[in-house]
Amino acid sequence: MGAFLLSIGLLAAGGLGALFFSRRSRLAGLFGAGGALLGAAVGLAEVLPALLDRTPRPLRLDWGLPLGSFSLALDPLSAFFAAPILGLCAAAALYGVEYMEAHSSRRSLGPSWFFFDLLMASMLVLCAARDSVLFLIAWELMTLSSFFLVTFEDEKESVRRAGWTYLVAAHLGTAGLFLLFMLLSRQAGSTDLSAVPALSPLHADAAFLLALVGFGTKAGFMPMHVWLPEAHPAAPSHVSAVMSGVMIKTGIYGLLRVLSLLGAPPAWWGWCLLAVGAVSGVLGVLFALAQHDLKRLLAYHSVENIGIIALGLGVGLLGRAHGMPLVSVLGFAGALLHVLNHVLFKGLLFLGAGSVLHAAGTRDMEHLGGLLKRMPWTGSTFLIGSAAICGLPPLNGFVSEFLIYLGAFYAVVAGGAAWGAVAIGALALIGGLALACFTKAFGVVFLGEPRGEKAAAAHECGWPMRLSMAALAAGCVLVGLCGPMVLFWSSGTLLQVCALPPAAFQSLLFGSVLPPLLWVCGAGAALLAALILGALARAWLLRGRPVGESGTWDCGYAAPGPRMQYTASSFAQPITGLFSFFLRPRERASGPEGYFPASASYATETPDLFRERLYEPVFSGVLRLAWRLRWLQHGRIQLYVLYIALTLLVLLLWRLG
Amino acid sequence: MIWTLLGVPLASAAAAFAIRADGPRRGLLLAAALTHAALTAACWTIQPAPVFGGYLALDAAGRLFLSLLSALFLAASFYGAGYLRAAGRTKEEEDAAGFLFANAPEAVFTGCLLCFLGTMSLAVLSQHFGLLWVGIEATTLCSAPLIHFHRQRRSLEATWKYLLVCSVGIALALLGNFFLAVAARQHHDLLMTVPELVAQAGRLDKQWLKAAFLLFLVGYGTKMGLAPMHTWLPDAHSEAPSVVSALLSGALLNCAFLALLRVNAVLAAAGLADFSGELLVGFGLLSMAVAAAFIIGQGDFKRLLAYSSVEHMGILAFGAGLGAAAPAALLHAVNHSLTKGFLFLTAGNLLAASRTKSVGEIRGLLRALPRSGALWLVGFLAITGSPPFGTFVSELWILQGALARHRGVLAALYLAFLAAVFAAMASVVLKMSQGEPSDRLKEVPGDDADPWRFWPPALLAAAVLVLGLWVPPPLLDAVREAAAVLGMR
Amino acid sequence: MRPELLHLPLALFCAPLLPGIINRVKAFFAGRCGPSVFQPYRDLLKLLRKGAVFSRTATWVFRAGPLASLVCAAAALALLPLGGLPALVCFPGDIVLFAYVLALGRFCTVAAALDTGSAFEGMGASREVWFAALAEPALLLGLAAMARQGGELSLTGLYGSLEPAVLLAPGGPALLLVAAALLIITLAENSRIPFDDPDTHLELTMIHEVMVLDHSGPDFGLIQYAAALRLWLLGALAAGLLLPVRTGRPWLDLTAGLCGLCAVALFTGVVESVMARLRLTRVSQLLAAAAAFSVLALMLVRGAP
Amino acid sequence: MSFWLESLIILVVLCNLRVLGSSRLTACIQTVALQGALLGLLPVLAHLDALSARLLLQAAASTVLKAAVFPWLLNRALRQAGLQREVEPFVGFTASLAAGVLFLGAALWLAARLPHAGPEALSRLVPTALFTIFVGLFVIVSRRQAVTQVLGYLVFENGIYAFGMAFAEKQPLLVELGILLDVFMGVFVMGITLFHIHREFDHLDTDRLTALRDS
Repeated sequence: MGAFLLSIGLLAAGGLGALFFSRRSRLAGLFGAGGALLGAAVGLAEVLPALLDRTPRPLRLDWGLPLGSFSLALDPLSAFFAAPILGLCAAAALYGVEYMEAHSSRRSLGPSWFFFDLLMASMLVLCAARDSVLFLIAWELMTLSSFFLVTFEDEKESVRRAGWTYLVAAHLGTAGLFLLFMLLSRQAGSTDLSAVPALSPLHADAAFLLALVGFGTKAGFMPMHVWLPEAHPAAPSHVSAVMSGVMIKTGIYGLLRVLSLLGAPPAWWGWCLLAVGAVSGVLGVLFALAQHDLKRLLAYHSVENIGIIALGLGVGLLGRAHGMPLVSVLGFAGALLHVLNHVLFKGLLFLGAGSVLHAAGTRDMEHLGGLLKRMPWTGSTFLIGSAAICGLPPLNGFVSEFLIYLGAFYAVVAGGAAWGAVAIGALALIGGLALACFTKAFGVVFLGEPRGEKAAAAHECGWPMRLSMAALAAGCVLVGLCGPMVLFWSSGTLLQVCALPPAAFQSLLFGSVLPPLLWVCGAGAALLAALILGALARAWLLRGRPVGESGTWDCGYAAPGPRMQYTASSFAQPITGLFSFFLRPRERASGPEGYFPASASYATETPDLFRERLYEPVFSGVLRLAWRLRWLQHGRIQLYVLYIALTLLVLLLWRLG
Repeated sequence: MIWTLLGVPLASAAAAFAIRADGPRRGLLLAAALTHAALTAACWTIQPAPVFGGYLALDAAGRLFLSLLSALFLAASFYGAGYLRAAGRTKEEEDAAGFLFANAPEAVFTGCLLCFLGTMSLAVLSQHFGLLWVGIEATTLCSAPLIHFHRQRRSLEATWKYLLVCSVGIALALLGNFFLAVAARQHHDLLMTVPELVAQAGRLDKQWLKAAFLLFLVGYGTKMGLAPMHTWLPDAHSEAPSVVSALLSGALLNCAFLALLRVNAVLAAAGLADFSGELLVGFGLLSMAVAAAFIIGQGDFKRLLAYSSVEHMGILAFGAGLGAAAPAALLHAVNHSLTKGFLFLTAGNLLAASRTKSVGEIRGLLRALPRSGALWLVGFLAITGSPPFGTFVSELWILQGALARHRGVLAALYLAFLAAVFAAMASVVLKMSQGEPSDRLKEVPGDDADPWRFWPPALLAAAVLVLGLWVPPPLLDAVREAAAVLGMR
Repeated sequence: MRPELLHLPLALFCAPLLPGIINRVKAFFAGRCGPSVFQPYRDLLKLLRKGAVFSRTATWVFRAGPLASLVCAAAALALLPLGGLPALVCFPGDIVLFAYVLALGRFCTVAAALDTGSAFEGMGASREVWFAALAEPALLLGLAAMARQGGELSLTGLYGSLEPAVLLAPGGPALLLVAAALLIITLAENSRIPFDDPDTHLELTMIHEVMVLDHSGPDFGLIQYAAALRLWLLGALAAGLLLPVRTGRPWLDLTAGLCGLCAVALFTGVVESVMARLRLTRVSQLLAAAAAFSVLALMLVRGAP
Repeated sequence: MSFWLESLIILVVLCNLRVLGSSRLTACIQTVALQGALLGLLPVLAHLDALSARLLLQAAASTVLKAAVFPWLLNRALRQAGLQREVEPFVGFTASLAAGVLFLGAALWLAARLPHAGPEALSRLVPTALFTIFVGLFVIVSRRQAVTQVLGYLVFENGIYAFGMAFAEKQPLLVELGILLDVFMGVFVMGITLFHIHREFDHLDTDRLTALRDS
């Protein structure tokens, strides 16, 4: 655990250094990002070997609090989640150095870097914590530090609103976790997580539901996702990348960790996760499709991808509950790999969105366009990320979705037709809609002509930002091509999650899981090779031929311009119209009037269904109730004394009667 | 030693009334506070002998609360010295409605402040129920002029309500004393001291004892601020000068809590722990609920803090009533006092800078008053029980106690109220802290830099932070011992 | 010669015949004489010999689109069995790869269309992804129904185990529902009537044709060729299910498969001749119906023993 | 002895009813003064067999305070305030009297619940004391003016005093401290505050002291 602790120490030092030098933003950035990068490097040295190490040595220190202890251990499950945290945070820190530069003239960056390092450190501790109290403390610190990062630009009303939503949602979720962990520690007799005994079915069910709600809020399961589309756009982009890429995954980690403590799952847990996954996935991507704020779109996509992960977990749990080990392994493997993959492509996409924001000054897709020419690096990496998030071969997204599909197909064949079909149908629909969504995102932002002056004047970002995006894009391609290897590296984690006998697990892994994956990745490589060959052939074909350039063919329209292009809203309109029952888009239109119409406008917005129909009524109901109760304190002293007298009377009559 | 503990503040108070010059009087205030703190610190190593026939003695619970009181008073006295210096410069101030008002003479303020310390010490040190009651009663008396320091209509109204409501409550507590005496009536030899009654609890008449407890609960509960008897609290806390609010909330409420715990000890010894525990738990949850309702959308930040005190008194009662969580409740009393103390002191700084208590008129604290603004935000996190602050530990510990007693529903309610308060406070505090500074804060007087009024709250905040990371073993032992002394297990 | 090596070249070579057949059928119904069935070959050769004109707006994405869609279609062909001939590549789960490789091709086509910055191509792209999003669940659920009946997870395995007896076995008739769904998907994915009218050039009604308005020369040729391959791909799925002739003799089986493909082309031609294009809003209903067929089939088939 | 004690108890009860039913402030003050004087006699009558100097002193002190000093202070406050001599209740006099009867019933019921703990003659004192307490609280709650509230508080205290005198004779220290502080509290501080209220607001109507509220 030495290097791991050293890594946390480096992060602490970097964060405190940044805070100390807040007045000098360059130095603060140096400390903050330097701490993160060094910490990541040192931490990876410990974490990567731990991926396959099935006998971790726990570290246990007594501390000065009356409950809990400082107890850490890096088993494969912890390491599997800690590694992406280190990697993505390092990339984001590098990116942040340049990205935050623009803010340094107006305010001190020290606190921001401090909270960044704190966020990273708390996530690391969270992943390794083996004690309820330590876990809860790390969890809360993670929430708080990310809250302060989200509200970095607090002069904006929308950011403040987002910050509040995030903080409150996170806290409500945490309340569930408090109950969960106290329940577990009551059963265990101590706060040590490794001491949790086998629970009675009632307790286990309660614990599962609490975990689903508590961790689900952080992970972004619908309908607990409301904070996500608010907070991610509000945060600085490298923070959005970290939050969306790894922070929400701590919810998945928590769920897996608790599941590993609860023993054999009943089938309805799997059904729960499957339902949550299908709803989150389909509705998440539908809402994403309806957005025209680029970062909000990406945020809803996080909900979708979390839904895919939940589908995988659901398939895994159901497979386990119905005694289909292969299905279980495939489902869990797909879910785990999708965790990793989502880190890579969602991190990449948020960083790309940040570059766009940085260069063009707006996130509104209706004002963007044509950026691929102006920002070739950002555009190309964003394209890779877009294809990966749609789950297209030969990129990484396909690898994980393939595993889940395969699990579901095996389930259909082996007698679990109902849930297999739910998973297949949901995944297919999600896949198709995601394709629509990302062709829209990439096409509208990067292709065509700029729709605004700022977009026309955009420029490529500097090397730190480009380097971090390129690294993540390379990760997407590599995982896509080396899927079996990555799966092998995560086999320790997988074994832990599946809870199978090692020998049976090994034979399943090598006999039935890795071979198709090898084929898939081989096919991906072949596809790439064919593309390259094809490109050469095409170049050869066009060699010496007349190749002209001209304006886009517009069927004879006389004055084409950028404003003639299809907009993001119109692109998505057929699908959003089809699903308007869920999306309930709002239109604001002022049509052209008179013989010589001057101007006309049309705008749509799609507010969150659950926010509008579920949370706002509840909150305003509570608010109204509170206002009613206000009457109690109306200023008349007579009634104040009456309260006392009545209390006394009631108590005397009730307790003595 | 006990006589000194009581004598120093009271003698200084007498002197303060007599001294004419402002400077030496402020020096006297600091000196008295320092002496009291030093004496209290000494009590941790030397166990002071009981005096006055055992009526006055320092047990573990008393020591804990006395230390808390002394520490808070020390911080408040430094802050108060700075406050008086600033307030002394202007003869007349303008209130929110634009009326001019003068402050009470500084001598009266200082004298009453020291008297307040003395009477609170008396309440903490008393082992005799009558004397305890006298102490509590006397605190009301000394604090009334403090609340009425600003000679204006609103503070007068607050004082009137404080006096009347608390007098009714305290009179009921007196009746409770009588009932207790009746319960012990069959045994003429019984003294009305805590150890004696605890020792002989089995011989007390159960029915009268129960009735006595009900009266004490309502009586001291009024003083402690349990709903629905809390009505005086928001008025008094919001209208008093912030130093006084800090002491009221951080020290006075604790004294009443301790008084209630002492009665509870007798009941527990008589085998009526379930009877009293249920009531405490019920009132605790009710207070939390009522406080949550009033914190939602609260428009006055000092009232916000006052309602938060009601909430925390509810938490204390809840924890104490659960029995298993008693040490946690005592630790929470420590955390709450320190946190609320520094929050009120910070609120005083905000008020001095912005001249308004209205939440709606304050925006952008973090930019306008970086230091006080940051303290305000830290205070919010601390008071709502976020790590890494001490309140997190104690609230979690109380929750653990609730679950240990198989009270899942109660635990869920407790969490729900905590979450509601968090959400409500977040919306108020974040609105105040973030964004661009509002008009009220555009041109801020240099008060944010006044070290006299920055460091006391900052040091208290540091203490709360430390308690969240490391609870010193002596404190932990003290808390456990105090819980044992108070018969809670 | 191993038979699985044969299928790919055969398909690559014969695919353009299918649009030729369709055109011929349509001409017959219209009472015209019509072009030869080999006309698509001539068109392709001519296009490949031409130069090209590119839009000034477009980037490398536009240039890469046609090639990528062709490569994807060819890759999918490698997974496809035909009339008893196994596919070049087969492994459990290649169903999924098949569907997603096609999706990749679509992604590239759509991106290329958006790259021109033209309103019309944007419109076509929007409709393309709309229909595809609905067709994808229908396709995968249909294949899942077949997998449940056959107990196999690769295309080769599924089609290899099919024989007339399977269709007559308990649960077998449900597979006809899958066949119906596959036929609908074939029409939708290839932008055929009733989803789209490949003959009109009224841009507002078009989907696929309008997306490729700006391509010219060899790139356009690649697009036409890829379209023919896609017709082959999906048609083969439907035909394989409807004509599961298994004589045990590979050449006979292959011939049966090819006949099935021709039948699909004939069917398409007939449909195009006798039906009108649907209103756009009805299209999603038809695709939903296809998905419903698949789900129904999935419920009705008997699991493999 | 018992006869005198019981008559005294009945008189105290009647005083309570008069306070509830009277519309004149001065009459109320007189009644409370009378009640104070009666209660001053109570310990002497209750413990005729064991009279001590201390007991007599207590009785004398409380009689003087309750029967002379407080009424004088209240009358003075009334004079200074000038105008208001009506009681101005929230709850009408008839309704107040009806409530009073209810309180009497509740007091009797409660007293029956508590175990009997004292000489026979004193057993009537428990419900009386409780009744007085209830009436005092009721007056505080149901009357509009600050002076009336002080009056109500005095009645309330009289009830507690009655209880204390009857039972806690073995704890003289406790009783003395309690009475004296209550006196100090209830009147001097409240008197001072009344004075301030009058000065600041020019009225003694607590109904208008409602600036501090949340609704």
